[in-house]
Amino acid sequence: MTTSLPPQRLADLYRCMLLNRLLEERLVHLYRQGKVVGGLYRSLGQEATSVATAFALDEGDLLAPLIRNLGSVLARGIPPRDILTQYMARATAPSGGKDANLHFSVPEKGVYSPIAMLGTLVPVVAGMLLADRMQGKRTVGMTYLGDGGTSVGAFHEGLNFAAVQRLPLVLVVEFNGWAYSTPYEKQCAAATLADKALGYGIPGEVVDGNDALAVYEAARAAVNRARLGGGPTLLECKTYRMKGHAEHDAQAYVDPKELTAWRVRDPLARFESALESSGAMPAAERRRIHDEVESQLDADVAFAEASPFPDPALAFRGVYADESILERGRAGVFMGGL
Amino acid sequence: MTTSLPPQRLADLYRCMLLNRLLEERLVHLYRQGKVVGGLYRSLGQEATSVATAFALDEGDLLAPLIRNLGSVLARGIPPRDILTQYMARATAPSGGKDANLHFSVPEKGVYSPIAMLGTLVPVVAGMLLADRMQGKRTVGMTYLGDGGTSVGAFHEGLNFAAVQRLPLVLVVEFNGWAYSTPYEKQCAAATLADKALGYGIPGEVVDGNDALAVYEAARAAVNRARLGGGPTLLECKTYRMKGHAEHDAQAYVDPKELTAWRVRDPLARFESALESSGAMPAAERRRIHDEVESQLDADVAFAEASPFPDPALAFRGVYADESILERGRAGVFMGGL
Amino acid sequence: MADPRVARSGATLTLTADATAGVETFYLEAIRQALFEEMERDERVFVLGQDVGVYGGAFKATEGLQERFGVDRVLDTPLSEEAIVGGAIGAAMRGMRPVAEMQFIDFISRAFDLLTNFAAKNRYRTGVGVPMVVRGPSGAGVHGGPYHSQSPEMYFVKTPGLKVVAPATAYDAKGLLKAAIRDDDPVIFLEHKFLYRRVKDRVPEEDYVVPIGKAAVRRAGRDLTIVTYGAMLWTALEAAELLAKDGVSAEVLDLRTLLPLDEEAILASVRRTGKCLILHEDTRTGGLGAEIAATVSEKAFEWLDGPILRVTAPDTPVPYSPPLEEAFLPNVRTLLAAVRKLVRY
Amino acid sequence: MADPRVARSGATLTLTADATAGVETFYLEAIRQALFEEMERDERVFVLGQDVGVYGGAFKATEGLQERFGVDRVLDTPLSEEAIVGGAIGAAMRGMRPVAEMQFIDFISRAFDLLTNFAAKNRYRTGVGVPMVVRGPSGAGVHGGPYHSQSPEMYFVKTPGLKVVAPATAYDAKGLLKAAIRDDDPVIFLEHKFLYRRVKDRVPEEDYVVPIGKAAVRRAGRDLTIVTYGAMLWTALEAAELLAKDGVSAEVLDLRTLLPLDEEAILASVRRTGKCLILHEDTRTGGLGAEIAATVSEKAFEWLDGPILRVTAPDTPVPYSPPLEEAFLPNVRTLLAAVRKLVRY
Ligand SMILES: Cc1ncc(C[n+]2csc(CCOP(=O)(O)OP(=O)(O)O)c2C)c(N)n1
Ligand SMILES: Cc1ncc(C[n+]2csc(CCOP(=O)(O)OP(=O)(O)O)c2C)c(N)n1
Ligand SMILES: [Mg+2]
Ligand SMILES: [Mg+2]
Repeated sequence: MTTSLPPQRLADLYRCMLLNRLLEERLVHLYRQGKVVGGLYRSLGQEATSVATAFALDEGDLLAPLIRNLGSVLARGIPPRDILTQYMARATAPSGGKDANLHFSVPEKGVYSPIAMLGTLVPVVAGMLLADRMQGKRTVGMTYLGDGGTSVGAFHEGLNFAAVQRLPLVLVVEFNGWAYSTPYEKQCAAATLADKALGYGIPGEVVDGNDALAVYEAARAAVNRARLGGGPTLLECKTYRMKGHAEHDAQAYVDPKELTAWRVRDPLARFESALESSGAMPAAERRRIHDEVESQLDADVAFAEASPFPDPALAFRGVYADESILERGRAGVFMGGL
Repeated sequence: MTTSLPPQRLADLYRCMLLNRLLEERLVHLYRQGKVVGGLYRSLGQEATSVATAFALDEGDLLAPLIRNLGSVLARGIPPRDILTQYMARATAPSGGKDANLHFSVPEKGVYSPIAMLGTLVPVVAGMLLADRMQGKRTVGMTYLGDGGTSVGAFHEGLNFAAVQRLPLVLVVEFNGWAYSTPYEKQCAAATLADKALGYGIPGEVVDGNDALAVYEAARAAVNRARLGGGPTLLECKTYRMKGHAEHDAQAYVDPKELTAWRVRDPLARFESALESSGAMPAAERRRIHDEVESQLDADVAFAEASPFPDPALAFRGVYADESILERGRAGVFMGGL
Repeated sequence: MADPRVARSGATLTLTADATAGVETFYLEAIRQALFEEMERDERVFVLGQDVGVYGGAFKATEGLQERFGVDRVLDTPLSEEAIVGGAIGAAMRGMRPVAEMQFIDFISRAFDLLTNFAAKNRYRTGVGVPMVVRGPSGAGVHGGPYHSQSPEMYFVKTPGLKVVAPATAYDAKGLLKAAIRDDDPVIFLEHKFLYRRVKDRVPEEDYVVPIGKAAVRRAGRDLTIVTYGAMLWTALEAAELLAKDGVSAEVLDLRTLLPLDEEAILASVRRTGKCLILHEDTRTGGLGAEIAATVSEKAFEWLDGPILRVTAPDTPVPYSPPLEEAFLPNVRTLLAAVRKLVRY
Repeated sequence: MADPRVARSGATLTLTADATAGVETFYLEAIRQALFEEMERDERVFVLGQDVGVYGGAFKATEGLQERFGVDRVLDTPLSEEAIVGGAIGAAMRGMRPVAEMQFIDFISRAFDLLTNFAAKNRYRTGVGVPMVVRGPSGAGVHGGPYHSQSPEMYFVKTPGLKVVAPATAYDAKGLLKAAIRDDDPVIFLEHKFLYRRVKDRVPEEDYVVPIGKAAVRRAGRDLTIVTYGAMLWTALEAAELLAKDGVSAEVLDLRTLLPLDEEAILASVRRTGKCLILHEDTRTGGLGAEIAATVSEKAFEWLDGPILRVTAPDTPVPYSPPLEEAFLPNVRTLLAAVRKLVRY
């Protein structure tokens, strides 16, 4: 195991990957109990990609995740209760129940919500970085896109703009083999998605997305290059989506052999055995972290379950900065108070 | 001069490039007289790219030009009068006056109109080729995009789709250095636009766009590959826009030295001297062709000038196949006959 | 938590006065049947979209089609709405009859340019028609949040050259989809996802179409006309039932086609009842209610015995959390309040 | 051939009753001044778009800005509406005040998804506002054909979370653009290209804003209200002048802001005159006229002495050839015919 990470950061990285995994297990449980409102989108098997890329950012940097990047937002310091309340549509959620899952922003932590339309984040993050540069800040921005999402035009327009402007953007392409039921062969005819980088005149790199430390190093190099004015990087992480598109999808279209082959490459187990064999973190320490995470999750699940649903009147608020525009008696009209 | 073209085709190629040049001169004249309605978009210096690419298509193939590809539609057999009446907004124009310049379709000749939004043609032409393949036809399709237009998302989505489906598409990228006043450095950071091909897993080629015979050979190779199931080609023709974006644009932003440098590479003069020095076509023969073209243009300009403007009632017709939908007394209502 | 609208309307919605012969069929299955039968009937018809093949579509509307018709006629595309819609436009221009699926209709926003500028204007500008259908799950009520619940109809009703259809019953879903596929112009076909597995009614075994452009009186009445479409039809019918108990006789008009509007049917009904209320799930400003109110106030002014009211969603995105979404959507209670106000007028 | 509308209205359009102090300024120049002054006032303001820098914009609205403010604050972008609008959204979210130019407003179709799904919904969903302006030349009358003549207002009026502005005078163009730049929410700013170098009126030398959301009575009248906006204001004023000679007193209301609508002003005027006619250059079905008619018929029903009429373009693309475009656009003649019908009612 070779890494540039000091022991404490290594422990944090481990904790965060574990938190990603265990929080998701809680979500599955809540989903089965009917407490998750809407779909649940898993990141099982992709934790190293999310967590280790986000780990490469510094304080003050920007991160715009997609809905499978649970690990990325946890790495940026979003507490599990924010995720739980989001998925459970509670008033205490960062979006107040107005939007679902990872669709929320916490500007203080540099975390910005995606919209469902894949690809649209790319030009928006480019714009954020442009603004920060204009304001003299040396912010680096990171965002994500799946092997499917790269087929969307906004990816192309956004990345091209970032390249021309040499903006400090790290665009992580999560190659997990599938876009819903669509395999890569039906998505793109290029050998690798990183091959697209040449057409934008930027570096394109491929890394084993299930190797947390390798992902970290590649992401860190891209972040450093970005910060020093070297412009965007297209960083393709090769990983695998171990579950269906969402919990309701039994992934019948997947060859079970493929799943078996990838199961042995589980990024968390792999990281654990590296920590074990290198002696960087003894089993007892890992157990301690595990217990801490579980008890944090106990508390956060309890918090989320005890949280109320939002007040219906919230539905009518917050469209404009000047609330009066839509308020003129709206709630009254729309809630039957005619 | 090396070429695979037989003498008659060589003569046709020459005639077509000359027609492109001379028809445009007529249009400039009409424009100055105020007889062109709206803008005039020149192709001076780019005739070889338009004409020689379209020349590589066979009967029954498809061509979807942009507004600077006057030479391409002439090569597909569109008569000059169609162009003149279009620019002069006459009833005799292929669009009947409903749309401008090269915005018209002649399906019998496999010529399909662009829309102004650059890039949108790419997925549409892909769909045409998909349909033809489903119908057992071996049609090849050719369309164009400028160095500016490649920045549009529809280019990306359309080309990716064509690549995945291995559709017989030849996408000609006309690199002419400018998109309106925007130079290539502000458009794209890639070394060449053909570098984008790798990211779609298709061949990308660069050719001297001012060398008619080289363009023809490159386009013909791409057409052949497409016809044999080899999928799309991105063919970048390096040429230069010798005039402003449109006639009203004095191109003050262009370094005059650049224009001088390119003037000596004029594609028509270059072709003529090749024909001359190789003995493939004596000056007298070229003169004969020149005179024929001029007298055809005399007749066509006279035709266009004598053509009436369209009947105002046409404005209300042709939105739907079933005219009754919008007709219910429409013309009456809208023309003040209330 | 229970969905308020299911609870309100029972597990399955069906037209009580439905006397059509045929087989009881869910709305979703009716759509699947229409696709299947049209593909059988006409080899120019094909389906393209994300996950429509092996997976059978996110909502299973294309289930079994690829098995029957093969991978070329049930085409899985990249994640690319411009490829899907642009591809369909091109194919239509060359003699095919493509049916493009949007996984959720919300994503049609990414093909807006191609639909409004290419498909809609092509016949007018160039004489080349674009006979294609773009279909997909529309509407709210299943806690899908702002991007899986939209009602985008007005973006297309506003665009001359398109047709827009929004069935509320299984019978109409099948008959209108067949009509849309056979239509020579581009049709936006809005399926209401709330109805997919809730609405069930009799669908004939033999081939039939429901003509585009014709509304249907779902319940005759004397005192006022409720004009509606899509999932809100069921809210209107439930309210009409309750109103009948109070002695108020409401006519319920189901538009079925949103563009072109069946002006005759709207005007005839309002001229009979003298009062008009429009109910839709789409937001208020610039909604279809505005166009209907304008048409009525222009062409049936003399017959009006009261203001034209609109009961709609408020001018906000569609919120996700159940109590918020419930507040957002019109419901029987808000509808009744407006109807009573209008009847008293 | 002479443009029918110029000929009709003279070379320069100006408000006859215009008593404002200030300097006679063309509409286009007023826009340029607003950009210049806002960039001077607030360093967060910057401009981005195609050819806005060295070239000064296709219509020269940004001429001289790059010289004064440099290449970073007057940013030439690639040919990419998603980069322009997406970039503006992102910049706005991080504290800047971007003004994005569409070379022609028609091309806004290529940023439709970002505007309607990202910019419009961001504050509601996430609490992060998007203070940005998207501006560009809109409207017909210059033989631009189907793609350089569109009136896209309703696509955005239909979208909660946006604001939509459409000035008809130089004074308003400047004052509303300043207000739009200072607004905390995304504003679509529709400049009418026909007015750029035809409308000229007095613009104050000192800083001022025209508040978003406020209509203006351009001519007071008793017999009917003509509600309009953009270039059609000038058609309405010309018609009102002719009507006055016939003893018909028309009130002309210029909306100036299309979203949020100034309901109070519309209702107050219609309550005074008892009759309402809406005039717009946009096509008829689902146009702003529908929303206004619906609002009036709902909230001023008792005051109405006649049907609400709409004089609009027909439901077609904008044709190119001058006689076709002339037939397409409403004009004084078609307006007068409708007004006379309404007055006789
Ligand atoms: C523009 C757009 N079209 C369709 C969808 C519907 N959709 C949601 S996720 C998904 C698959 C995404 O695949 P990929 O980008 O590879 O990401 P992954 O789910 O594998 O992480 C699809 C089709 C969408 N969100 N956005
Ligand atoms: C999507 C889109 N945005 C903006 C425009 C306006 N526009 C017309 S031509 C042009 C420049 C095109 O440059 P390029 O693609 O290089 O083609 P060229 O004119 O050089 O042939 C621009 C910006 C357009 N037509 N389409
Ligand atoms: Mg994937
Ligand atoms: Mg160019």
